[in-house]
Amino acid sequence: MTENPFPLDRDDLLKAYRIMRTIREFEERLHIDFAKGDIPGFVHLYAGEEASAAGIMMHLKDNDRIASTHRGHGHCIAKGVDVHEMMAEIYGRSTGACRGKGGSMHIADLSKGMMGANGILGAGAPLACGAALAAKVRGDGGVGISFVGDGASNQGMFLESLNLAAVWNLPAIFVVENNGYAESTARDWAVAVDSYIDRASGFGLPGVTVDGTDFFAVYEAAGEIIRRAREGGGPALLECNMVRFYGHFEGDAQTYRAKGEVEAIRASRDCIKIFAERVIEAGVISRAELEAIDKEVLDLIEDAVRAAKSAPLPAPAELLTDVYVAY
Amino acid sequence: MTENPFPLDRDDLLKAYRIMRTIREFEERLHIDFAKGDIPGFVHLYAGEEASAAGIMMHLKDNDRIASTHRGHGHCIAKGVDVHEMMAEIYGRSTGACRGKGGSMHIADLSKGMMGANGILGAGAPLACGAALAAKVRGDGGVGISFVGDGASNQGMFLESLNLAAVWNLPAIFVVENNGYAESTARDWAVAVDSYIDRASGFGLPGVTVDGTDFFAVYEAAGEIIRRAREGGGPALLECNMVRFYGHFEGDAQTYRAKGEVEAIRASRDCIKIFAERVIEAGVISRAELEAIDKEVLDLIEDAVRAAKSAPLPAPAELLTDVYVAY
Amino acid sequence: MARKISMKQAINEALDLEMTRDPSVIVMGEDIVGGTGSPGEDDAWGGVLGVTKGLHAKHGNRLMDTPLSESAYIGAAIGAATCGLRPVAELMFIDFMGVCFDQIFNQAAKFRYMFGGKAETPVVIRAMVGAGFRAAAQHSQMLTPIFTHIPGVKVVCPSNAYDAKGLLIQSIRDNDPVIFCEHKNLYGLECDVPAESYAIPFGEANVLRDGGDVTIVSYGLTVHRAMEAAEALAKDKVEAEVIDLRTLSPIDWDTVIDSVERTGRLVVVDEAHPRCSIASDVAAFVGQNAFGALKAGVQMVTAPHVPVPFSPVLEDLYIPNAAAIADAARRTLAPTGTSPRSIAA
Amino acid sequence: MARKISMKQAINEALDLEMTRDPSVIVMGEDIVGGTGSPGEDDAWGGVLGVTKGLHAKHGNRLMDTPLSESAYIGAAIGAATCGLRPVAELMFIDFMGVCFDQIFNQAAKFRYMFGGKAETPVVIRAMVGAGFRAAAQHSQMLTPIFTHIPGVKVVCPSNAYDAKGLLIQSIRDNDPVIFCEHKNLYGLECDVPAESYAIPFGEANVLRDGGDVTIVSYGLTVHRAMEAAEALAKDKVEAEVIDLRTLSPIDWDTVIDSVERTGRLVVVDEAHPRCSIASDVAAFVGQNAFGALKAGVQMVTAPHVPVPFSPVLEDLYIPNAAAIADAARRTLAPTGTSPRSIAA
Ligand SMILES: Cc1ncc(C[n+]2csc(CCOP(=O)(O)OP(=O)(O)O)c2C)c(N)n1
Ligand SMILES: Cc1ncc(C[n+]2csc(CCOP(=O)(O)OP(=O)(O)O)c2C)c(N)n1
Ligand SMILES: [Mg+2]
Ligand SMILES: [Mg+2]
Repeated sequence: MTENPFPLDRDDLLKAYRIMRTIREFEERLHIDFAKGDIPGFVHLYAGEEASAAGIMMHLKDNDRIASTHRGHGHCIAKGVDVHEMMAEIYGRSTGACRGKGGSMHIADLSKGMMGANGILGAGAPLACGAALAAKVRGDGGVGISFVGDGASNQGMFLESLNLAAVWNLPAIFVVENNGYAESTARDWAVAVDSYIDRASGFGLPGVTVDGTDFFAVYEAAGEIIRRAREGGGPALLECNMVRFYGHFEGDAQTYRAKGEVEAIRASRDCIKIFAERVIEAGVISRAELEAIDKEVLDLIEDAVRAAKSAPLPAPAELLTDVYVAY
Repeated sequence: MTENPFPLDRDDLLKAYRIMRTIREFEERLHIDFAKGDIPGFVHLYAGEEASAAGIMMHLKDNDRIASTHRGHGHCIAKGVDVHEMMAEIYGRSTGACRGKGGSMHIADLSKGMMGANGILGAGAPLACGAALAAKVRGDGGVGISFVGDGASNQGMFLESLNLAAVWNLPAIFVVENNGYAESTARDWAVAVDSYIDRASGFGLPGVTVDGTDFFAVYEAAGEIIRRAREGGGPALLECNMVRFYGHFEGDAQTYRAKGEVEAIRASRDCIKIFAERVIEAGVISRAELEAIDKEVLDLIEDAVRAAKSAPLPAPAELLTDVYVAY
Repeated sequence: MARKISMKQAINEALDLEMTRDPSVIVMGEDIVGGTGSPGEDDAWGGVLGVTKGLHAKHGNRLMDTPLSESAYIGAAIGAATCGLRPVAELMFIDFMGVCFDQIFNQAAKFRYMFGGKAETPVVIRAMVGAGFRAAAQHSQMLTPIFTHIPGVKVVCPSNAYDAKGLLIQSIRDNDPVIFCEHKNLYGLECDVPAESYAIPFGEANVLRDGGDVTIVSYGLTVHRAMEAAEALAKDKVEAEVIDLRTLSPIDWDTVIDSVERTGRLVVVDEAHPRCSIASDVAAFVGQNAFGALKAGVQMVTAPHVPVPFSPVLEDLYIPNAAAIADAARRTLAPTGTSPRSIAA
Repeated sequence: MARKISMKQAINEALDLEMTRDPSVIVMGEDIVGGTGSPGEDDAWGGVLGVTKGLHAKHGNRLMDTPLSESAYIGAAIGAATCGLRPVAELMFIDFMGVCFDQIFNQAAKFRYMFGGKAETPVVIRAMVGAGFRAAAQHSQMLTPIFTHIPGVKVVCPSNAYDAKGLLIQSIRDNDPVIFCEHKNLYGLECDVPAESYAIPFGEANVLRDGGDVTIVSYGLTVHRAMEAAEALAKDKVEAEVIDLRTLSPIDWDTVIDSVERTGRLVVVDEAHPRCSIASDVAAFVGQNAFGALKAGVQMVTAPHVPVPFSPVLEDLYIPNAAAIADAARRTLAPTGTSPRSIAA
């Protein structure tokens, strides 16, 4: 077998691939089932953006916390939230990660360090600062990571958090997942600065921009930033330039996109394809190994959907529980 | 008489001096009367910062709008709000600029383009964007200027406004009045970036930093920025580095300041002294002319205080009026 | 000429008419045009649910997409209003008020008073309210009580297309800040709406059904549940008078009190949470000012004191329904003193 | 051992005791230490009115000054709370909630429910409330109704030093988000306060005065006005029972209802604006659940539906006073049906 030119060993490469593939199949399946009318509510798919979640989360442990966005499925899966519980949640079942009370936009699992998807743009940034503060106060070497879209990077809560993290020298990391659009509006119009490195500099933060469809670029940049944060070196901003395979939410006709745009990015900027080609070409992982994972993932998703559909709905009494610890 | 080396003619130099002197005496007098217990509420004095208000407002007409801060007296005076009405307002009289309902923190005169002092930090920035938007929609060449302290420059509303103004290419100007402190907290600690030029760049805005105790530096930088904005060149940020002669508010013991700090800045960084020396030295204005103004200003303030004290208090029925135009 | 159109179309039409009539009306919000800066079609969205669709083609740059910065653009709308424009700003979901509330309640609402009557702030903030869309806790709230509590803003919440058109036109012409609440689950509901322009004055409730036995007061979506309840009650020979408040601030106390003086019984239905709600507001006012007329305690039917759940089975229980309203009406008809204490967890 | 100390000192003491007891308690806010980064003395302010003075010397970096970014640091306190700390964040004036409300009502308040019971958010947000400080419209609001409306947060508003200490200790130990409202005009008021630590449970109102003729319910500053009114009434041989709610969410309905069942008459006093207020909330609940006991309509005495004015002469009229409360009590004793409609402009 050839030498491994990658910064991850074979096990971790397989793990990263499995994460990305799981996210992809999860989302592709939701896309189909949503169109069938099986799934209620707003659903925002992460398909196409998997390398960001995987490249970052490969560095994290359960005591590292992340605060996610409305487009949170990928972050959940990469952070280790149970896929069965996620699917059941999206189907509004009592076996869901949030017992059916949260839905797609609010999946959380604090035991895994996943502080929640969030329906409010920018809201995760202060929360991640809080996680970073808790880690700092306890001295446990943990980090707090906030994900934010290009659109949400104009939200006051996010901007304030950059300054707060810098002033308090928190082990906080701000990942801007730049997929070029906020709903239908172009990033290049709505974000007045060309480079997120400049925006970070405006708050005294180091900023790094990477090709978010390149798992290895994300992995290496994130690794460096996370290591520095753990060692007390303070916060940073990481921009991942990426692509969104589907609409803003399911049901979006996407007429604001260029003709052929989606086909083009699917052909040339599919982060999973790019990853697979690299590891196969390097001779480190075989196509058969990846295909075996593909199959396992498909089975997992199929099983999760089946389980979700047959899982019990929340009992009426659930309406009134879980508001307070005690009242 | 020697040639005038300044960018203002004699009349305007005298006008600028009168503005600054009026602000100074207004504030010095409030300081004394507050200590006597004559004045209710929170009072934040602008003494020491006069060159910023004067240097900027000398460029403005009534259809240019400004949105001020909690430390708003200087902006009001420089924008042409009536000193008698201001004093009466601070004394809570029905002859006040706001009929006694607003007080020091809420003096406004929309007819003069003064959109209000503001008790909420950062709140003026969106409002000034609105004024700039109105000017742009009407095409009347007006500008909207927001003043903000160094502390308030960390407020989300302010930060969002920088981006909005840039995206919409508004004739909006953001003046950061950096006096080194937010209440007792140092600017150098609380603002994570060394230079406001960098912060502006983070939002795609040109930024300029000037010595805010130098009237001429403020005047020239503001003139350039305002001219560009009027011509459709878009927003900009202007930082005025300045000094605060008194405490954060009246009653502040200021133990957080260095020993001798206030004496030192009064001696070497008094913007009015600096202005006077420059114009006298250049032989453009005589000391006697300035002293004549000083006297007139003192009389004006004395008269304003006397009038305020003897003005009627609001009638009880005033409690319930002016909430809506119609309800 | 009246045709059947949906509430969504009625709102679009009101904006269109006012933009045509008055050049100082501008409209802004996130994706209200859609596709700004993007490579595809212009006017690509017309708002997240298509309410403003087509207006950009007609009115051009007087409709403006915004960056994702609610404080900045809602504040800009407010600032522009004090400078003579009549901006209509869309806050996509009322739930987002938490990121821009200062501009609404400390700025727009207070200018006139703080400035001694010397400011006018004719701004309209349109926002979607209400549950039933399976949009979970952060996209389904009512929040009308919070705005109604604040002096200086007006609060409007239509229950149908006809009212939506007339009240939105009034809101735009009104010289005070208006929070215009659009129930997302009413967007598709059609009714007869004249094509012409008309304004419905604020503070005038609508009596949707006459009845002498019990008064049912509501607004927004639950007006329809109240009507269903009234029909169910009619089968039991109980005639309910149903009042649609239409505007919550100002509120039409006269119509409510006059009705209660005739029926002696009152049920108030509110999709908001129970504490400090519109329901408690109306119940308390009537209890203070028409106590002598009341033959039974005023019954409140509200959403429970819990966030809006995602799961459809729970969300359907969350919204006050016709059965609960009819039950409450029946309680007012039972001998007094028997009503159980009722405040959900 | 009890000594007379002020409410300000009592709050300081509660923070001190809890920080000593529990290392997971941290305290943050603007200038709560004071002078951070500045050249002069350390611990220079201890908060804008000196409430946290001296705590930094004792507890060091567990007290943190913040930049002027309320959403970021209140949100950080909330995030840290979900990670096992017990942060106490000071929002200097409750009026500033408009710049950080999202973190409070959409995040802290909803986590537990949205996450199916799997989160705890033991955060305390301390803030000054109330009028009378000549601080005008943006620094004098009560706003308790807004927080009380929101499921998922608890709302506390003590009227004296003893309660402030015990309720703040309970707030810090409590496992839910608490909005702790400190009336700035009560800071100087002294009463007997034990030096030891003690917690006052939530949802237990305090009966400050027994009386069989009329019940007066209030909280915060106006409790004292209610007591004055009760004394005035006593001179007319009217015995008022005065109830201090102490916590608004949860609220002690039992004590209120039990009292009204004895007196048959109720006055609710609220420094908040009238619409959707604590006053209307209590009045409506009693009207629904103890209608049979009521001998007269429940009277509400509130601040008017106007922003807080600056001029002292107006501000003094703004806050409900003893005379208005006593008058309201007398109205409940007059023959029913005579009470005039009363909602101030
Ligand atoms: C405070 C707030 N404003 C607006 C919205 C509505 N909204 C949801 S997603 C979205 C676009 C987000 O764009 P971006 O941040 O780039 O994330 P992406 O969807 O591209 O992943 C908008 C405007 C919201 N949820 N919260
Ligand atoms: C949103 C908000 N947060 C906090 C305050 C309280 N506050 C009033 S002035 C001030 C300091 C302001 O500092 P800076 O912006 O530098 O202005 P300066 O007082 O130095 O002129 C603070 C914290 C406020 N008024 N509004
Ligand atoms: Mg995006
Ligand atoms: Mg400052």
